[in-house]
Amino acid sequence: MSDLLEPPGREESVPTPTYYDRPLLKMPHWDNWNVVTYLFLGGVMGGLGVIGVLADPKRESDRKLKRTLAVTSLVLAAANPAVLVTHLGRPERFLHMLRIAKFKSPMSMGVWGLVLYSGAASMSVARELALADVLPRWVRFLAPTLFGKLQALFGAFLMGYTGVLLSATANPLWSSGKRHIPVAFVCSSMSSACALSSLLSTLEGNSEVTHRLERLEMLASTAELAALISFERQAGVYGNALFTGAKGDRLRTYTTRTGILAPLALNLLGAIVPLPKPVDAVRTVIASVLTLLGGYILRDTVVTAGRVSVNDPRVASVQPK
Amino acid sequence: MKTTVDLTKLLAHDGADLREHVGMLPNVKSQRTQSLKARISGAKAVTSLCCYCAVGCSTLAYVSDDGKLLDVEGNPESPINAGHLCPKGSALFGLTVNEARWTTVKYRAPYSDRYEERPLAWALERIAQLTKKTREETFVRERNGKRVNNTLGIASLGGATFGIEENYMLGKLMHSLGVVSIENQARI
Amino acid sequence: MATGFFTDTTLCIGCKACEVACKQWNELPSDGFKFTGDSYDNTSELSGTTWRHVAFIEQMSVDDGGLHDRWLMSSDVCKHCTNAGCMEACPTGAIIRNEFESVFIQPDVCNGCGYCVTSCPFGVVDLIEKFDPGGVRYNLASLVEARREEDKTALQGHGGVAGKCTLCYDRQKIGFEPACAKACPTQSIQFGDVDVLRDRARKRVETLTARGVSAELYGADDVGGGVGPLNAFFLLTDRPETYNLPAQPVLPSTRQPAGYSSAAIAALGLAIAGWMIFHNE
Amino acid sequence: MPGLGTSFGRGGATVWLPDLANADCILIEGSNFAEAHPVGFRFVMEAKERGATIIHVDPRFTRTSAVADIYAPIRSGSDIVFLGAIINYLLTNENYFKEYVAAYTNAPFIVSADFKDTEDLGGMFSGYDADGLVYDFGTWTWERDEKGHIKTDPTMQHERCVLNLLRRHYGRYTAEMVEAVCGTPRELFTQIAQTLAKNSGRDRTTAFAYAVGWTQHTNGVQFIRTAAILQLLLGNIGRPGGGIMALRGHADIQGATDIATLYDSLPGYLAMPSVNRDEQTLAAYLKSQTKKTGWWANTPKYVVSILKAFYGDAATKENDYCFEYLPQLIGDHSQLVTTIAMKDGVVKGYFCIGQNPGASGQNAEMTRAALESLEWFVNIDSYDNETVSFWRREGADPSKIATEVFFLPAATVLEKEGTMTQTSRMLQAHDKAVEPAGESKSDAWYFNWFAKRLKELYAGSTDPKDRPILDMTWSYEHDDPHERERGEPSTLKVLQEINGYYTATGEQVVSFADLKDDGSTASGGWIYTGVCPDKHTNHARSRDASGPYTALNWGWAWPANRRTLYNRASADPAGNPWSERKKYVWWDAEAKKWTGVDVPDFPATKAPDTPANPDGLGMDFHSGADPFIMMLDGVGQIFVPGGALKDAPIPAHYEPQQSVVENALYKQQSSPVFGRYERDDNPYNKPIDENYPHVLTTYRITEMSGIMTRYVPWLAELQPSAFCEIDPELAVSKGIKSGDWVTLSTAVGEMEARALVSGRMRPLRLGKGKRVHQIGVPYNYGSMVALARGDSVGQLIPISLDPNVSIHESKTLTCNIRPGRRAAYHEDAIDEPVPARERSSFGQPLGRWASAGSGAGQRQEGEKK
Repeated sequence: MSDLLEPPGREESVPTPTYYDRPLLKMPHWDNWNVVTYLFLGGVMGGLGVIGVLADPKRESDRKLKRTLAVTSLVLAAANPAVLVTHLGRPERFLHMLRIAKFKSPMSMGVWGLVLYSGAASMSVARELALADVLPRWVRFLAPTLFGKLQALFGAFLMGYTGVLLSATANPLWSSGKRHIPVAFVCSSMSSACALSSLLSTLEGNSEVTHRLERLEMLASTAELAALISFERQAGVYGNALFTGAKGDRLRTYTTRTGILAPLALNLLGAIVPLPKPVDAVRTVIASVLTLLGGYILRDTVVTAGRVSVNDPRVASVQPK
Repeated sequence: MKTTVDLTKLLAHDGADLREHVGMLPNVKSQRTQSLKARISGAKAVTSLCCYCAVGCSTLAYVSDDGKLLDVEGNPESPINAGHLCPKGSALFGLTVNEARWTTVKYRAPYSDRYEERPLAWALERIAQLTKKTREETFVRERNGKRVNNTLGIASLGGATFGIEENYMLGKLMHSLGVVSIENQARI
Repeated sequence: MATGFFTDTTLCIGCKACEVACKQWNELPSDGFKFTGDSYDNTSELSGTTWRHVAFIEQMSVDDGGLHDRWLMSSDVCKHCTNAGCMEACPTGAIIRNEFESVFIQPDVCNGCGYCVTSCPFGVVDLIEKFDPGGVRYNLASLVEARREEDKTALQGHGGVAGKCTLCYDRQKIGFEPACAKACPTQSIQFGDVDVLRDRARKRVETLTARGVSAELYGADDVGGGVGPLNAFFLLTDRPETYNLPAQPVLPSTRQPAGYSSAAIAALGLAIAGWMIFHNE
Repeated sequence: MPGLGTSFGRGGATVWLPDLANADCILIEGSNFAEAHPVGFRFVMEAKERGATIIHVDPRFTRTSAVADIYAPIRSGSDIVFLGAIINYLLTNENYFKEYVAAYTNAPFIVSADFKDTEDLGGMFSGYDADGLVYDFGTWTWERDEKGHIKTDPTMQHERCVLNLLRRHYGRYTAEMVEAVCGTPRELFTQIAQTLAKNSGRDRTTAFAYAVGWTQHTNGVQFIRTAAILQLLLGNIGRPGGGIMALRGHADIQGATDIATLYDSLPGYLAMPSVNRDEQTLAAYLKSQTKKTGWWANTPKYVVSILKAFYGDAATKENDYCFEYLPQLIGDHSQLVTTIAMKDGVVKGYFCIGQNPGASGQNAEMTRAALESLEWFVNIDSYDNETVSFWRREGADPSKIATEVFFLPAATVLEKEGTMTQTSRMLQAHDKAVEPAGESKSDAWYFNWFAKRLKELYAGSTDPKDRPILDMTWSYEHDDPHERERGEPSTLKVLQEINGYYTATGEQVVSFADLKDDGSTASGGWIYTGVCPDKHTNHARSRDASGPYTALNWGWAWPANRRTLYNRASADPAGNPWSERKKYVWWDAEAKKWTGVDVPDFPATKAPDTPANPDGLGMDFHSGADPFIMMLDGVGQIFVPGGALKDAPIPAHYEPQQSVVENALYKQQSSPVFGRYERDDNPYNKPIDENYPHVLTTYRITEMSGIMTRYVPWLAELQPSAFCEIDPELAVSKGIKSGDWVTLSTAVGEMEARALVSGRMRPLRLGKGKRVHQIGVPYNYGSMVALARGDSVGQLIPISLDPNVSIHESKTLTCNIRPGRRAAYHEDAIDEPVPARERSSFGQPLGRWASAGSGAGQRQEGEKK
């Protein structure tokens, strides 16, 4: 339909017409906290699962970390559907999604990922409890480490699918970031997961792992930053909704500066300069909280910017491949 | 909030085999979808007319067994509209079934600032009495030596929106009362 | 058999009978009463409760004495895509392809997640946010009686359900044509076997071209972007954007491979790095 | 519709709606066909697809213009110049259908030497009485020979024959004049004139379609007359794909004119007796009403039959069949004149049924105020409306209003049975689908109740004035027990009475030819005789559309189920079709009768070669080649003699009473005889008023009718509030943007509305001269009730009437416009502000008016872009 039809007698070069500048696409209805939280927690939860398998069982501190991770994942896995239900309205509406498994639908896949992850997570917890002699020792055989690995696998999926969920839509902004948004979300999930873990470890005095976690966190944040920058570079007009105006400022202030650069600096500091334990703990806590905040704002900004991006019919007319 | 969805209903596909629920693009109908049926199927269709412009589109009014109006559409057999209707005709249902409609007698007493409900019988009797009274007061037999037998004290307006039989009845009644100002939209 | 609509905008007189017939048959409320000042279009767009929408495009140029003035009118509707973004996105299987090859939303299954809304490249489907059987404004009290029980409960749920043209699935089941096509007084909306309609449409274009009218079909053949041909397609006399139709729609799911793969690579990279961090020395 | 009546014989559309599909060209003027009659318009679209040329001439570029092949803008109220110029074009280029004109019109007739034309008297015809503001018609007549026979010149050479009179009369109606008066580009005009000529004649036919865009003028009848003359010259009357389609506005407005609820006529187009015509006795009445020649020679039969139908056995030869029961007219009792009388306290009680003059009346505020002087007011309707609730309208003080108001709930069309007559004079019956909601009753139920009750109240009275009520026949008991028990009368029995019966046997009369003037037959409306030929048949319920497109078994069209009127003219004088392509009704020499796809509108066995009897009475006066059987002389009237029309024998252009320019053709500015009712509560703008520099025209839109649609949400959302359409040039000069509130004003009053700025409203340049802006306002709204509302444009329109039918001027007025709302406005007005933005006011950002909008339609997410 690209070759234009010009009624006789009208001048050749006309601007791309619009229909009274009305949006061509419908505005996403995801304007409330619960959707964003759902996406955020899903990512973090996934990250925890992955870190779970990375941890080195030969180290006491890592074993301790593993236990914390197992319990936290399970808590989040239980919390997340609850959050989604607040969006859908009625509990049974969540069950509608268990009616089918549709490989073409990231949301359907995500829900099943969540379900399987919860299953694996609960087995891991069972194993941890057995190891801690809370449960009978034979439970270990019912819940081998395999579940930990599965949990990691599903976790990895959970870290990324939310990005695909957004980019596989007709939304001009989201669809233009079909590579960048997933990558950014994966990295942000990992950094947030590390932040959460190191935060919890610090609180339970297991500070030995925190530096390892922070190194991974720094790596993830840097990658996330890179992804965002390249997204802005490539998005062009499609990116306006996210990278310009109030949304842009918000993204730069809270995600880039507060959520990525600041923690990076703090973690770098911690990695280079040996600080007295209490001070170091405070530093970790601040860095972690900032990272988590940045991760949340990232998702919130991307989601709400999607609502703005439908407003320009010209952008929506020629949709990104 | 009360549970409103019966999962078995949603899942059920005549006891569908679960494999149909998993795949690239599962396509499972709920029981409601399977039993879905147009509300007019089997309903009585009454031939009527559109009451708006004068093109004279024939309509079909579908009525349920308990006499409720279900739907109004064009009559495909009509040589005039062949089943088609304009927006007004398509909305005939909303003209008849509409809670804004006044379906009781409303009476506004002299100097009153509101309507009050009154029994139909009362209103009709009152109007009949007033008609007689006014006719008695205003009927004129002769005007400067010529028989006129009319009353200018009563007038009637309307006709184009109701049937020819009704026009005939109104005209016959009014003429017999001596009313001369009998008018309708033909001049509007 | 695949059924669909052929909307020939050169025959449209903008009477909006399709909009009203649709609302009457499907028992849909009004979308409120707002004067837009945009020609004769006061409903503005398709919505969860407006399944046919007539666009009015005034092309009035004073320079040439108005000899080429045009007032284009076009009745928009769900396209019932061969590959439907909404259907692929729906996580509950509420959106199905029925035996008439049209895309149908099962309101009793829909859970109002709103994913289909963002996944329609044509901006058609939307959520029926609230259901107000009360007010005269919506005038539904009278209609609710007739409305099916499941729909009512589904609609009354917070978050509502997705709504769009059903191609009058219920009417088709008993051999009736859709309400809009039946009402249309000028055959601008034609309903039937899509293959037959496509042939008719192509002939129509030839006829018009012979008359010197520049006309083009939209959606009779593949519209590109993986969407494929549309079961509800249009004959237009100007660029698609003029009618608020996308010039190049893209099927959202075509982006999934890229999305999943890049996500996987990122995840793998971080995992390896993490492994090395945790297992050094 | 005397425009058609005086030209052809019957006041009804000559065309069967579906027959428009057979036209080779359709001229739509004075009508917004596609918007006002969308479903009827499908036949126009069909004709277009078959290759016909569709022409739309209108002040506004409408949805009709959008699909027309040719659209020509015109200044509202200047149609006679436009059509007159076409007449001039045809005559100068000898493009008219000579055989048809010579045989079937009075073009060859020679006009009396005393007659003086507008060309001689500066815009007046001979016989004008300046004091009485009326014409004496003495000179508007024919030259007759010693035997009293009309002189004719078959060669149409005589200087005073009608055709040459026409040439002279329209001599100055030229393309240049059209450009100067109508504002229509001359090339466009010429193109249209040529198209009409090209598509008329033996082989091709052109149809005209008009509606209230022509009738609602102080000289509206003359607009239609001009079209009639044009169609006669082109030879398109009585032929397939030809004729004049009068598009009527209400479902039964044709029926309400046939079976008249109009002050001046009885059912069947019989006149009400009037003291002014001294019709005191039946004899006197028949003397003044009966025509010597032509079908109307039968008048006595129809009058006596109607009196028998009304008063049954009481009507006897001795008492003049109760003729004296009928009230006598003493003047003009039409609605608007009655409204004025009401305001002055003459009218005490008022029945208003299914009509909302409080919103749709002219000088609407005066109409509402007039109701205050009533003692009692009865409104039968289905919804609250501006009329019944006049006492609580803006600015009214209920505590000072003594009127006793009754609202009686009315059943809708789906809730009752009955018959309505559509625009092609076709009667169609509708069945009852559901029981009336709540206490609602059909109008028939109410009329039946009142008639019976009044008979009771007057029972035993010996006062002669009460005889009509007591003697009035009234037995319409329903045969269905359920309905009878509900008190519902049988509309079938009423229809059977209208059809007519033999008073002796009670058997139905089969044809109006069987009606007698000796009291042996009764018929409530002779033109409908034949619809119920026997007790078990009701042709209005015929629903078999099989056969040719004339669908003679679907419904029943008066007279005698004829679809196309005067269809004898579809054959040449010898009785053969003018052409194979336009075959319709012709003489079958073997069978010795007229035949074809329609019921012949002619004595069935009267051979084409039957000679006329110059001294004969009734139909004998006509030859077998005189198709217009209702006329005295059996031919179409190009010149209307004898004052059948009060303002002109041949249409002449007068500026509307309120105009923006001087009459370019004559020194007589506006019609010398239109009905003036100027008074304090009905002031007029000056004929050309600098305070009111713009042309105001009114119309209705597809999505709305009036109170019946304003409550339906599905329709209300499509056109939610009153608006006015103005051109971009005017809008810019006044600083008005599309969607803004504006206030329109005339000497009568003010109204507020939303502005719809559109390039479809094109400023007109009159020749080299004046720039004219036209403002269009839909007539559908009222400000008090319902979902869709807004001020009624009736508030701007003074009462001034056409001299022939007392129809009001509401299509051409002058007004002024300013931004903003009027001083006081109802709080509950639809008041959602239009989203503030620099919108592209003129539709798409294209052409010179292009302006990129910043998106009012956009649902903002938190911040602006």
